[in-house]
Amino acid sequence: MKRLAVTALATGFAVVLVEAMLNLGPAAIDLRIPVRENLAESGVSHAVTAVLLNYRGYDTLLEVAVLLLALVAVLTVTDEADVAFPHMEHPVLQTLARLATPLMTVVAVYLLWAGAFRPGGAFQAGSVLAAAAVLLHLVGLLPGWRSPRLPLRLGLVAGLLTFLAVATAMLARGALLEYPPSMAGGLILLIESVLTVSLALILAGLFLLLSRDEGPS
Amino acid sequence: MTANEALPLAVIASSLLPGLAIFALPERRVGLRTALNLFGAIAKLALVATLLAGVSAGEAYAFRYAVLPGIDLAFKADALALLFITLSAVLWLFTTLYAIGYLEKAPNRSRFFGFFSLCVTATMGIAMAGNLFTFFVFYELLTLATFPLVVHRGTTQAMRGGTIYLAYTLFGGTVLLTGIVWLFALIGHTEFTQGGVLSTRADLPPWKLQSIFLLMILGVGVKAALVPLHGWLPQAMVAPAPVSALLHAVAVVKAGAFGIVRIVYEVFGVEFAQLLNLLFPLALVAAFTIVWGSLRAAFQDDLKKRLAFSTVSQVSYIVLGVALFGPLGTIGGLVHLVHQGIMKITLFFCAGNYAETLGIHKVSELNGAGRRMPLTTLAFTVGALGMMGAPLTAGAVSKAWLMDGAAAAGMGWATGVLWLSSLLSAAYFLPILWRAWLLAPPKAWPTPRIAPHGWRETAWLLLLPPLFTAAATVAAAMLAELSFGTIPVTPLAWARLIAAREYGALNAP
Amino acid sequence: MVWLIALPLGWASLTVLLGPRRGAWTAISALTAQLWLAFELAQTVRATGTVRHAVGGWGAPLGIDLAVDGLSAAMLLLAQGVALPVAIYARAYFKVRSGHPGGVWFWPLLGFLIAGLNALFASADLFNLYVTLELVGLAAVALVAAGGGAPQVAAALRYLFATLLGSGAYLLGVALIYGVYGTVSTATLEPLLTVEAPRLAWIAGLLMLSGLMLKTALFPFHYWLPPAHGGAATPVSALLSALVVKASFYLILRLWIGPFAALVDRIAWLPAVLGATAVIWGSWHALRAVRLKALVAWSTVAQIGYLFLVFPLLGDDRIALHAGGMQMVSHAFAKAAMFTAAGVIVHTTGRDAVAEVAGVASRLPVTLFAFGLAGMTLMGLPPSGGFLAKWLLIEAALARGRWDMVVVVLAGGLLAAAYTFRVLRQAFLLPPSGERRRVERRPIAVLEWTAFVLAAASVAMGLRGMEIVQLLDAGT
Amino acid sequence: MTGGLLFALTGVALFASGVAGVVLIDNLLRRILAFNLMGSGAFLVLVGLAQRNEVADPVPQAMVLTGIVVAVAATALALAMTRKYHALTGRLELTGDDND
Repeated sequence: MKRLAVTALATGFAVVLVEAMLNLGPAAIDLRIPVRENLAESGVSHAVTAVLLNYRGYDTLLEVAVLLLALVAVLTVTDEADVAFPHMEHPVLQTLARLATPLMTVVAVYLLWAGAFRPGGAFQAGSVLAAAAVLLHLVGLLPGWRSPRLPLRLGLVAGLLTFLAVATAMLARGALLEYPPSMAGGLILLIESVLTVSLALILAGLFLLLSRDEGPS
Repeated sequence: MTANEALPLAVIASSLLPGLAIFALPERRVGLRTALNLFGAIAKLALVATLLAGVSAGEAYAFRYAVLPGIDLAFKADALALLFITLSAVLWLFTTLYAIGYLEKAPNRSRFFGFFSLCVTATMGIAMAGNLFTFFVFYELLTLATFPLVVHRGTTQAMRGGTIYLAYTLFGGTVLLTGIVWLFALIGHTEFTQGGVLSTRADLPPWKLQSIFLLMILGVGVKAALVPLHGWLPQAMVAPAPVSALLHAVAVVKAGAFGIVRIVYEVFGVEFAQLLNLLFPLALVAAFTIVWGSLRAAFQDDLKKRLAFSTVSQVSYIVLGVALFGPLGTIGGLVHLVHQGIMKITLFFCAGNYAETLGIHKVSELNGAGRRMPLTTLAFTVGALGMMGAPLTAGAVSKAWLMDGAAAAGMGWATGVLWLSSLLSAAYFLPILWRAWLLAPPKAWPTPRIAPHGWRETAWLLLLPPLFTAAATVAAAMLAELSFGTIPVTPLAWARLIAAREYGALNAP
Repeated sequence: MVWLIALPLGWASLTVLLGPRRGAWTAISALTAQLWLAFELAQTVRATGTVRHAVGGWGAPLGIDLAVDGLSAAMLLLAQGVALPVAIYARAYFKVRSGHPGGVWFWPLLGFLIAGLNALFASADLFNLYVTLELVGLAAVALVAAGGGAPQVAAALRYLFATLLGSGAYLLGVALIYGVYGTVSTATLEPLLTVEAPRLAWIAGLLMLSGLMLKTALFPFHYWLPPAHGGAATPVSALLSALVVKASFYLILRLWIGPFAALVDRIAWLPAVLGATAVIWGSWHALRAVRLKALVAWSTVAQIGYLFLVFPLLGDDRIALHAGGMQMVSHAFAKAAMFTAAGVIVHTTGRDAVAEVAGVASRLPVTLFAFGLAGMTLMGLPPSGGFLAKWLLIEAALARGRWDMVVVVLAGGLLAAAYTFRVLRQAFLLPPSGERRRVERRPIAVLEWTAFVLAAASVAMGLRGMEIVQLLDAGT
Repeated sequence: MTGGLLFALTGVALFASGVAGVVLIDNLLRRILAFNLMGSGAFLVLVGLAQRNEVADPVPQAMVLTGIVVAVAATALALAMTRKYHALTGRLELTGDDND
């Protein structure tokens, strides 16, 4: 009964929504124009990165906070004991993983650098690095995490703190995150670089903290 | 802030601040607590004396503080307020003394005296409220402050009484609030003014005003124990004796009766209320309450319950006086506000003395109590005679004015009601006196706790307050017309001053 | 204003850096500074009107704007005002319960929560609001889950799905709005959203409304609240009931009187009907709750209902808005006080059944006093802030001849009295003499007095009504 | 019909089925998947509807990137709690009895 009702409601909702979408005129405001016009001052040449780290950089700042928050949240619901260290002794996989890791690091650095003028950036780079860590963990070369120690914690929060520091430093001359056009490129690169490391650690942490079985596997 | 603004606040602070300090005191600091209590009570009396002198000389004391746009917390110490304030302040002193003696060595005394002071603070606020908003604030505060006192003993029985008390009073408060906000929505303020704020607003639809009146009277009628809203009062007598005194004489039922006075005289205006045909139904309810309370009292064996039903009956004298259109009835009602307080507190003090000293709780256990406790029984006798309206007591004065008022208002039936009530009072008080004085004492008292010391049949703090109030009952009658220069000093004189101001110069007696 | 967001983000990160169970004093001192900042901001808003800040210097619609008007400033002040005493309480609470798993990462989670709340109250951008909603929601869920036991985790999971469903619906609404208008700035949208808006805009509004109602736990979306709020560690319950549900309510109110003002007239009855049902339903459950904290949590369900009664009454006279603002502020303080007081009772007696609090009146007088004062606010008895809220609500209802709403408001007050006094009368009873006390810990003064301060604040609101109303009206 | 609009319509379908899934499915892991479906639906609508005239719009693209990261965070938290719940109770479904 409940199933039927929910399904019917969801379908009805979708139909109404689709119908409304098909009868939609043009939007009143086109942000593409200001995005393009201000690109020169944004410090990067890629529009999406400009939106992400400059026009709407504040969203990104909060989003990094959400990620860090998620990591802390995951920490609170995991127990200190039982760190998994998958006992995988597959030499071929391990060798492949060893080979892939430097390659992935290079890719990450490229993505970070490329973000200024084509799709890419800190999040993509961080994800690739995190993926490398997960790969190493899965083949048994990297243990799961315990409660992180100080250096690791420093790495985790460095991204947000740097971002925050730069953002608030701009208050001295104007608004939050108001980069001077001349320095925008450099500042964004600085933020992105630190973010890459922190995001990689956080994303890897989300996996490595959870990867802990009750007892040896 | 001028002195005239500060005085009403000081009256409130003189019990609020000691009360709050007492809450913070540890249980064992008996001396400091007593000192704070007495200091507050005496300071308040001094302030009240200043106000009395000022008001009779025509000074105005008022203070306002805006709480919301268009809504002020307003205090004014006018003649009517002072009548109530003086009564409460004087009786508070006696009740405090009595309570100190009564609760000696009992647990949780800091809590008790803290709430006790809050109660009196709330009463002062009610008396000096300059508008219905302020009145309501303190009216509800009084409910909250009395609940811990009613349930002070912490027994299941006390809790039952307390819960019933709360249920009635909170419901009453809600109804009252509805009436007040409705009035506010209609006229944009809730001020009390002499002659009534609504009297100039004949443009408003009468049914709305009548509904508002009904809501408000229902709301305050709960505390004034108008039948059928009186059910809480007999239940609340589980409280310790000083609390009963507070409920019946100083604060709670008086707050209700006082509310009716304010609503009739200063919200609607007595003439306008008469025009809206509101006074006659009110008089009927009051009359019914008077008779019903007396009848029920006659059938109670529990002494405090009998006194409680007697209160139900007596408080409606005040309401009846208000509802009798005309200055004579007004004077009778107002003076009874004070007289009933003095007499009823005497009776409750005495009932408490019987219970504390000998363990007597029932009328049937009172045989021969007069021989063991002659002074207490003497005070009780004075109070009881007063309630019956016997000559030379305060009760006689109120009753005389009320009967004149009824005659002047052309409501002869009310005279009959008053006579009937006197007879019924006699029927339930005289047997008590007969038992106490004339019957032989039993071999052993139920639970004797305090041994006599010479003439002191019980602890002196228990004995002196009822003797004082009994003396006052007689004095109020003997000296009823006394004036001190231009300053009216007796309740009657003061009530006449109020009536003169309320009805204007046109027909002041 | 910016510092109110940056500061908690900063100290949240800092307390991660400090490590498990560390950072209490960092948080408390930062919160003190924030309270001061919020106070200064409120003064500025009162004096000069809405304070705006274009992040990145771009300005809407390209960039994100922050805008703090009177309502926002009041909420910011409220958030810091509640968070500071609760933080002080939490420090002592987790100190005496050193084994409590909720205390390990409490401080960073608190930091993110406050940052999210402040960002939410200050934001004027629908998508940015989505991010802040998630920040608040995830922090709140994590705080509940940190309790550690199966009931807490289960409650947190329910809560998580509810909050995700809610923000999902909100996000779809934002997506539609961007599709229709090409902007998510509330200020830019306001003139665009008219009665002639295309159907999609209406659907977007409804989606956002229902998503936020789910997050606010309005009946019938309240199912997740009692276990989550009733089961969490006490400081967490206090924050959740006082602030987190208010955040999504604030957002509904903000959108209702802001960009969607032209659209909402036709559906104003809906939240009011649900609110009225919530008042009755929540109170009824509070009357029957076995556990003390469950009672307080159900009371939140009822009090949320009160908030939603304002919608059909909103109008040019702003009385209903004042009522809503007053109710939010006073309920937040009262509920925080009630939870913290309940926490003291549970901690000291070792029991959490309502039926077992007998005798608390003489052993924990301060705490019980706090509970009673908080109860006064919930019942709407004078001179508390709740009373002014009730008064204003009745006034607004009468001004529109809505007697049905008057009855709901008054009945809700009486029901609140009934469940509050359920606890108080029990506390005044003498403890059963024969029974041995199982756990009896010494009461801790800091816990008792922080509860008291919160309760006193909720009552004191009743005497500062003018300031609150003036603040709410600032910047319009 | 443009490609952007097609994305948006698909998004609606995904969102609707995702919501139905979150409401109806008891198994926590599958419910988390349903939530992700729902999120993806919303992202598709965001990007697709804005680009219904086939011109790329960087603003919704950036928003979706932000949204995805937020969804990742939420998913991680959901998984962590599911795992904890499983460790504590051995169940992967929420039952009614842990309600108060």
